[in-house]
Amino acid sequence: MTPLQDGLSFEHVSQRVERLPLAADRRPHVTIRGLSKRFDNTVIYDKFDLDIPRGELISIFGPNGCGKSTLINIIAGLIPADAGQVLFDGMLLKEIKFGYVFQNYREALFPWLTALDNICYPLKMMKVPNDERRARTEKLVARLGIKLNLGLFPYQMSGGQQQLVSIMRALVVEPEILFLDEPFSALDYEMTLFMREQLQRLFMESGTTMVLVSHDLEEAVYLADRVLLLSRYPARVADFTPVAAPRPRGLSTLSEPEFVRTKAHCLNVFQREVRRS
Amino acid sequence: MTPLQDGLSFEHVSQRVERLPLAADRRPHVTIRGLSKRFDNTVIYDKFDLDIPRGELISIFGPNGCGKSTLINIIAGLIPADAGQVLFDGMLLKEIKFGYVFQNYREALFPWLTALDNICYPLKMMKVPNDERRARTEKLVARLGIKLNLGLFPYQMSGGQQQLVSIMRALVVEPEILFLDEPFSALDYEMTLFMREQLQRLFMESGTTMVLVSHDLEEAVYLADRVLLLSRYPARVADFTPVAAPRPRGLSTLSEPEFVRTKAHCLNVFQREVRRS
Amino acid sequence: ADQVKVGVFPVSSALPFFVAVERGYFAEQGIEPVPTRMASSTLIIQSFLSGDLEAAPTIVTTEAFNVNLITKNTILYLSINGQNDQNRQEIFVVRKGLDVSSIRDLKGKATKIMSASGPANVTFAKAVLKANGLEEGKDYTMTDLPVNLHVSAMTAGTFDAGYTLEPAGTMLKASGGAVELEGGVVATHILGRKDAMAFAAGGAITTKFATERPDVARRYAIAWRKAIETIDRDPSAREALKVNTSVPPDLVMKVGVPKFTMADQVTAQNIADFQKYMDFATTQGIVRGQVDVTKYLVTLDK
Amino acid sequence: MKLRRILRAARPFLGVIALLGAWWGLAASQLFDPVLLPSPWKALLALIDGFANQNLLYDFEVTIWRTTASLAIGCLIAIPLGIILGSNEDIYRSLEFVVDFFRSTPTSAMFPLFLVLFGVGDKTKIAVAAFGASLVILFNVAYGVMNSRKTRVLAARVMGASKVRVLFDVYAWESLPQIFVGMRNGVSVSLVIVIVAEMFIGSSDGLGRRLIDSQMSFDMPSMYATIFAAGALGYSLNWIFLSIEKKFVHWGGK
Amino acid sequence: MKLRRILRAARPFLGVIALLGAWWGLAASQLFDPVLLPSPWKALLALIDGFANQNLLYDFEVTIWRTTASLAIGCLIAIPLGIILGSNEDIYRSLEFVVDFFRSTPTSAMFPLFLVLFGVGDKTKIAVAAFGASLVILFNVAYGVMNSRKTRVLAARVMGASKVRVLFDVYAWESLPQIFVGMRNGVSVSLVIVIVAEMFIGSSDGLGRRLIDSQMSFDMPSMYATIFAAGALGYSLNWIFLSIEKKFVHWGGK
Ligand SMILES: Nc1ncnc2c1ncn2[C@@H]1O[C@H](COP(=O)(O)OP(=O)(O)OP(=O)(O)O)[C@@H](O)[C@H]1O
Ligand SMILES: Nc1ncnc2c1ncn2[C@@H]1O[C@H](COP(=O)(O)OP(=O)(O)OP(=O)(O)O)[C@@H](O)[C@H]1O
Ligand SMILES: [Mg+2]
Ligand SMILES: [Mg+2]
Repeated sequence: MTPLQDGLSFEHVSQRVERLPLAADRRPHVTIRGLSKRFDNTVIYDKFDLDIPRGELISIFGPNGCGKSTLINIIAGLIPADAGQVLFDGMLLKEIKFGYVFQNYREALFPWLTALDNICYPLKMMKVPNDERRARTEKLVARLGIKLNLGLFPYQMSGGQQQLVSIMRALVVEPEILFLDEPFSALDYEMTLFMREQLQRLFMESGTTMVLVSHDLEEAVYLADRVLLLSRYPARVADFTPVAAPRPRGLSTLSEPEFVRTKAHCLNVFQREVRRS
Repeated sequence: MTPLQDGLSFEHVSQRVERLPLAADRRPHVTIRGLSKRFDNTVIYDKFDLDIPRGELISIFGPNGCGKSTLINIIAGLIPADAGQVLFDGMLLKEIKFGYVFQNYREALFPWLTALDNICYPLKMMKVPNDERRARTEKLVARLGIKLNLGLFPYQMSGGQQQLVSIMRALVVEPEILFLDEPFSALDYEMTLFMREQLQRLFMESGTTMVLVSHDLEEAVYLADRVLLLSRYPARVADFTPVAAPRPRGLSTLSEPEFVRTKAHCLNVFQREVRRS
Repeated sequence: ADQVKVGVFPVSSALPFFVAVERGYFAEQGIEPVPTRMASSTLIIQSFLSGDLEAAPTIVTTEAFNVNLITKNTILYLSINGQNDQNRQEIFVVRKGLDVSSIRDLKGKATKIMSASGPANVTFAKAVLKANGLEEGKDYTMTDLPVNLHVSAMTAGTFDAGYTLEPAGTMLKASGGAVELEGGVVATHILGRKDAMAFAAGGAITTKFATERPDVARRYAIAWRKAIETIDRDPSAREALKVNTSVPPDLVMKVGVPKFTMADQVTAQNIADFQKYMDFATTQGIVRGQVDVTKYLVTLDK
Repeated sequence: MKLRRILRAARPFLGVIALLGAWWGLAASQLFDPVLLPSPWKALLALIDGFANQNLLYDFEVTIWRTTASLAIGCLIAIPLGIILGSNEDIYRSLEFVVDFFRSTPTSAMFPLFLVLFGVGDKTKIAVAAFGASLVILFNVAYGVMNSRKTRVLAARVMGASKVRVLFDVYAWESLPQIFVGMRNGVSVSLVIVIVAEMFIGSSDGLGRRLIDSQMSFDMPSMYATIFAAGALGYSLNWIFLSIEKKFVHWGGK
Repeated sequence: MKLRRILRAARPFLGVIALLGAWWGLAASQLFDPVLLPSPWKALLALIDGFANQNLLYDFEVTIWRTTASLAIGCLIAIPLGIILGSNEDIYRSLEFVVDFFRSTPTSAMFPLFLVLFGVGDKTKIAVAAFGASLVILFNVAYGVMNSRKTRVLAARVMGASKVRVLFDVYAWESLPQIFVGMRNGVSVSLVIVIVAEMFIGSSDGLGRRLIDSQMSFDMPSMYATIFAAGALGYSLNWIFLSIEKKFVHWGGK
């Protein structure tokens, strides 16, 4: 009944742990150690370790039901782990500003608020004054150049429009860590491409640590500094491939041999993992 | 409060109307004439006409919020139109077996039934005896070769798994008209490709009339006999392009010049339409 | 045996019924009473009208006459219960420590007064106070309260004085929750004589019962008479109150019981008192019409 | 189209007509002594007479005032408490006994206690009705909160809402339909208790007083007239809440 | 961990303890005459004595029987009717007046009518309690149905479910949490009405009879003992429904 509460019993301790060797010389922003999680009799994670480097964009790619959403929910402290620790480089869980686009964006919007108020809501939580809230939201809308009637309530919007609102709500706070759980799944062709670019721009400008779950391999690789490939549950890190292509990436990146090779490698690993079980 | 009831006031009349000239010499399965629909002050459809030919797979491609979901909801009699007629080639609306994968698949599943019972439900509505229900469901599962614990309740499943269950529920009845509203949006890479093939196979075997909404242009063109391109609302038919490629289509189809040309054409029309407003 | 459906409001004025049952007078007459406990005589009258009940040990006269004015199935009294200072039912009590010796003294000292509930009780309480020079609104405010709450309310000191009914009055005295001021106040102050009798209730049957099953009704009346005679003769008859009512066992001998009088034994004075009582009720609007009290007094067993 | 709209507007009256029709039918069937069940016309006459000659309007006002006061107190206490209770299972389980206990105890049995606590007069009646109303409201609000959708709570948490903010920003809204159920239950309960209190713990005014008086003097037309007035009052109060709800809870079921 | 589990299991008793503590505190404070508010121990003694010597158990059983019977009747009538009402706005609006009307009318005012209809004896008490319970259940069920999620209804319709099937296959399930709210309300209401009827219509057994007798004879410990017994009975009945609900409505809030 109160998962939140129980969630707090799980240790999000504010202490440093030894770092795994990382390609880039950055301190990990999120460190996961010995994470175990089961639902009923299904073991989703068993002594799972992971480092998410600060200021990088990690794509998570894995089969349905392997535990991607579960993982970011645990990191964000929304569901309790059975064992293990999630550490935030000296910060407490509750000190961190998260942005989160839920896979299940429809249910995560507040139907009693208009789209605009939904977007403003996280700012309100940060005690930003009302005027500034509006101003920042309008700035974001203007920057994204999205034509959307923000006076509508979520249930008056199409699926894609709701997802857009959900993305905007996550971006407006300029979070420290941004989780995007299949954020573009309901967007139309143009909008998907456009939002990809926007996300990349935002990432480059702000250096926010981002975790993106996507089932679109091209998208996952295109946006990522590293692609985390997960196996079927119990989830293991099948591979954690760096993507070398320089930013800003563009249409041409997609056809660079290095990029194509990385994509092929990921697909290989993924297919091997999926077919194994 | 009772949209269903009101829905019935809208005329789903069982009479023939003059056919528009169609490329293939088939009688239209669904005929839409003079459809108008507005929400508050937003006109979504204004005197909209469309023929959906029998036994064809129509892909609908259009920007977010243009009215794709609204259109199939109106055809299926789920929401009332303000004006206009939807005709089913001499059949009454309620005589028709629909299959429908809702865009919002999470909410459309029954959380009080297990995945298996959810899939069996439409069979129950057709008064199929219990044994046969199980048998048919198991046959479907076997044919799709999906590894899924069907004893779980929907809320115990990941997004993709729920969507799979939703697709299976629509397929199990062998419907006359199958609506698929972004049916693969939450499926993983492999599963998407796999389900595309399954859908194509099913289409070829059964000749069911299908209406697919997809934001993946390649997918939309690959599966379609015709691609319906819609403009922003008020939605107009921007184009209704036939896709000539013979079936079964496969990986090689994707690189055939004719296919590539059709795709490029669709993209052109789409972008022109999107950018216009 | 013939069954008779009796509605029992379990208070001390229902004593003849309990006596007749316990001493076997009904059985002697071949009558098997089927008692239904009811919480007020109002509801018993309801059931008279709907035909579910045929007789009752105690029915409030003002209520009965109201109904008699509008129905054919009238309520007939086999006996009526006289109340006065000797045969107490209604009593004025005062809060402990209130220095008064008569109702007249309440003026200026008792502002919050309670009364037993129901239009009749409230009207009589007010009339008694008025007869003693107290005016409502100016000298006191009146609250009516079900009798079952009287002991609590007086003990808690919520009221300065109260017009209460037995057994609450005796219990208040016994528990020290209040001090008795004066009993039989209706006779004394409304009818004007200390030895007058206020006939506020009586043992009743319905006309339907009397006409449709005259023989059963006759034998019922015989047993009834025998019970009343026993009560007159034998004080221990009161023991019957112990299990049948909520009167605490140790108070059974102290509690006020009205004077039960069979219809053929009422005196001319009784009739005059009764008529005066009822006329007063009519002028106060409690009874909605003029009634001749003798019309509803019946003797079936002679 | 126009006919339909008229029919729509007429729906609430169908209920009134059905009720009066059933009443009239029962009365006309002569199954019951007409003294006990007078025809609706007689009651209507009594009602009109009550308004014209007997201060029924005043009694009406008094009862409305008491009901409103106790409902207001009940809401003020029960809504915040219900949200807190519903959002914290430990507190809920701990207090469940007390809530269910008092919900299942007849108010009339509690009169002596309330008399002791609040004395006689308006205060007791309002207190006892507020008590009864707050119990049902509390119960409903807590239930609504417990059954609210968890995704929205999680979303608020991840956006940095504190536990207290989540109470007001999510739980309160999520449970709003149920809060209205509670308030509509509460308004009926407090009306009922006020009338019962007026009937049984003395009062010189109010519909309950009128009810018991007419009951005891066998003025059945007047009794039914008063019951009808009380019921119509209850319907009106419910209707007010329903209208507010319709304006407020636009997202219900979506 | 173990301590936590013990604490968890102990939570319902915290409520009992708090209640008894408050009572004891009030009694010990001497604010009220100890005769009016006896200490819990005296009431406990009276309770034990009641069970041992005075057939309290029998009265208990009688009241439980009446409550259960009336609840069962109430559920049988109100749940199907509520689903139908909730799913059809026209019917709902038409009958709303009747439902709200009777919900807002004190049952004690209806006693005369029920006496006329059902005669004296158990039948009246059960009927009047069933009536009261079915009104709250009806109200809650209809509300639950009206606020159920429309997508699921649409899904069922498109799969070919007839209107009647949708009632049972979707609306009934969707409103199940609210049906349980209704039943828990209903069980308390029917218990209350049974006791009130035993008190005010009169009865030769049952907790209500015991209550009015102890009030009449000013046996306060016994009165509070009976109230406590009634409240505990109400809690237990509620608890049974809660347990059933927990088993049944596993998807609540998801
Ligand atoms: N409440 C629950 N009870 C039982 N099993 C659960 C529950 N929630 C999730 N699971 C299981 O946990 C696994 C991981 O779920 P999760 O939602 O993390 O998958 P995912 O990787 O996000 O998949 P998708 O790509 O489909 O979104 C699934 O196999 C699911 O069946
Ligand atoms: N209840 C409503 N009230 C007001 N407007 C609505 C309502 N429902 C839908 N709309 C509007 O209707 C338009 C069409 O919605 P629809 O869901 O059909 O879009 P869609 O083409 O399916 O979009 P998507 O690709 O995002 O799913 C949207 O612009 C939306 O804002
Ligand atoms: Mg997921
Ligand atoms: Mg859509």
